Amino acid sequence: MANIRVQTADFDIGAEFAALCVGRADIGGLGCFVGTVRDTAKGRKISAMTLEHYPAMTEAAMGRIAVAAEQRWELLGCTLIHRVGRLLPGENIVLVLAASPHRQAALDATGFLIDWLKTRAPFWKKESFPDGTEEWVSANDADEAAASRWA
Amino acid sequence: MANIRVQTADFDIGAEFAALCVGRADIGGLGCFVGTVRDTAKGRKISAMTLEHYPAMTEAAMGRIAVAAEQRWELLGCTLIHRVGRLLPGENIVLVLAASPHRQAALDATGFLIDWLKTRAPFWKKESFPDGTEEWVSANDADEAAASRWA
Amino acid sequence: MRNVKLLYFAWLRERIGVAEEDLAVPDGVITIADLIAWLRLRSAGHLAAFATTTSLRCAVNQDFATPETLIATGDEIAFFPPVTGG
Amino acid sequence: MRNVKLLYFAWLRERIGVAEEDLAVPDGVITIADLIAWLRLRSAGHLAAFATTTSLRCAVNQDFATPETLIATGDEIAFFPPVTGG
Repeated sequence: MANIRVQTADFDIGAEFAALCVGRADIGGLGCFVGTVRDTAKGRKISAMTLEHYPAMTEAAMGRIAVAAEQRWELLGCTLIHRVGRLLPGENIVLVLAASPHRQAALDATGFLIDWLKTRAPFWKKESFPDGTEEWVSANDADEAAASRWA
Repeated sequence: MANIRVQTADFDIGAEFAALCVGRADIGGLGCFVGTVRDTAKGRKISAMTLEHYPAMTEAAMGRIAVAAEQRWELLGCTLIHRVGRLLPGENIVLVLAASPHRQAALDATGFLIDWLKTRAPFWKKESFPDGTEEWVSANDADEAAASRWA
Repeated sequence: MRNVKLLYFAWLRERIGVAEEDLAVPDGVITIADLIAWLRLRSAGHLAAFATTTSLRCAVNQDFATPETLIATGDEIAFFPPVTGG
Repeated sequence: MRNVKLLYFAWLRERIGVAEEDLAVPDGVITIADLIAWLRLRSAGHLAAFATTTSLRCAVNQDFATPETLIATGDEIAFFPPVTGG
């Protein structure tokens, strides 16, 4: 039921809301999270962010995360889109969208989906700095803690 | 700083995201909630929902809610749009959008803003049923409880 | 006597039959609670609207008020049920 | 000997110098933990990549695995650092 995509192209947020809602009137609330590339990382300016992933596994892992959300909350649909490749500051990275009859379920599912995407989907970020150096982003203990709230 | 509007017209979700992000690269995450008119209320089909408000107070109350959010979280912008008038099942009612450098702040602020809008902004909903009867929606204890989590 | 503007919303407006009224309030009516007791005597519609105060909310000059809030000349006083937007 | 396909991502790939390799694994290499110990001996790059296992993650046939997971012929075994998407 979930709409899951991994792509280099940007996504159209309005179009994704519309696609999830088209032809239905049983939705009461939609929660959404959009992650974007910040121009700084730990106080250092970055010039780009490159997203690598494990193609054979990525969509399966995202599908398992969506199924876990559907088992916890009454969802009428959800959308997970993650971009890969080289992204510039200000660009979109990830879209999470969850529709439910109920506001709290939509919001909770949205938080769950982004927390689990950050810790259970095989993506890796590398930051590029203006001086030409590059650095892989380290996994964040706070992300792990956020994800484990739902365990 | 908040973008606050009360209007009869629908809103364009994609355009609101774009307006909040235009020209900036310091945002790390955007949280969003969209409330829509469900076609049923307590198991009964509804044909329309009419939103009344207290014009002289509404935008001031919404502004106070936005300020409360800005005091609690590091927000780079937020948008609150609430529709009034007669709405049909499937139509949008309310949009909440919160941008922050940090994912958790964006998501928490989004939940806070919709919880407080539901309990502290002067809007009233009336449901119309296919048989021509109408009924004012009763305030929900669960909404009050959700809002008081943030008190 | 103090002149105040009263506004009614949602089912309070429907029960009272008007959306607003300008009234001169006797000096003994000091708080919002006093005002509610006094308004009950104005008409059957007012009595129906203010029959119970458990699901009644009030704003004075566009900010939420309590039964203890004092009334001043020129106040805009709104009565309405608990809000149900969002 | 069992034939498996190994995949490396992010800084593991960079340290090892290849994104994937097809290897025949000796019979004594039974678990993922055994495989890591054996891979350390293949090159300086492998040793650098597998020097510590605290920030090492593994998937067998596209699902997360543990050091105790058993290896079977034909497995696709991926090694990578903790994920940082989202």
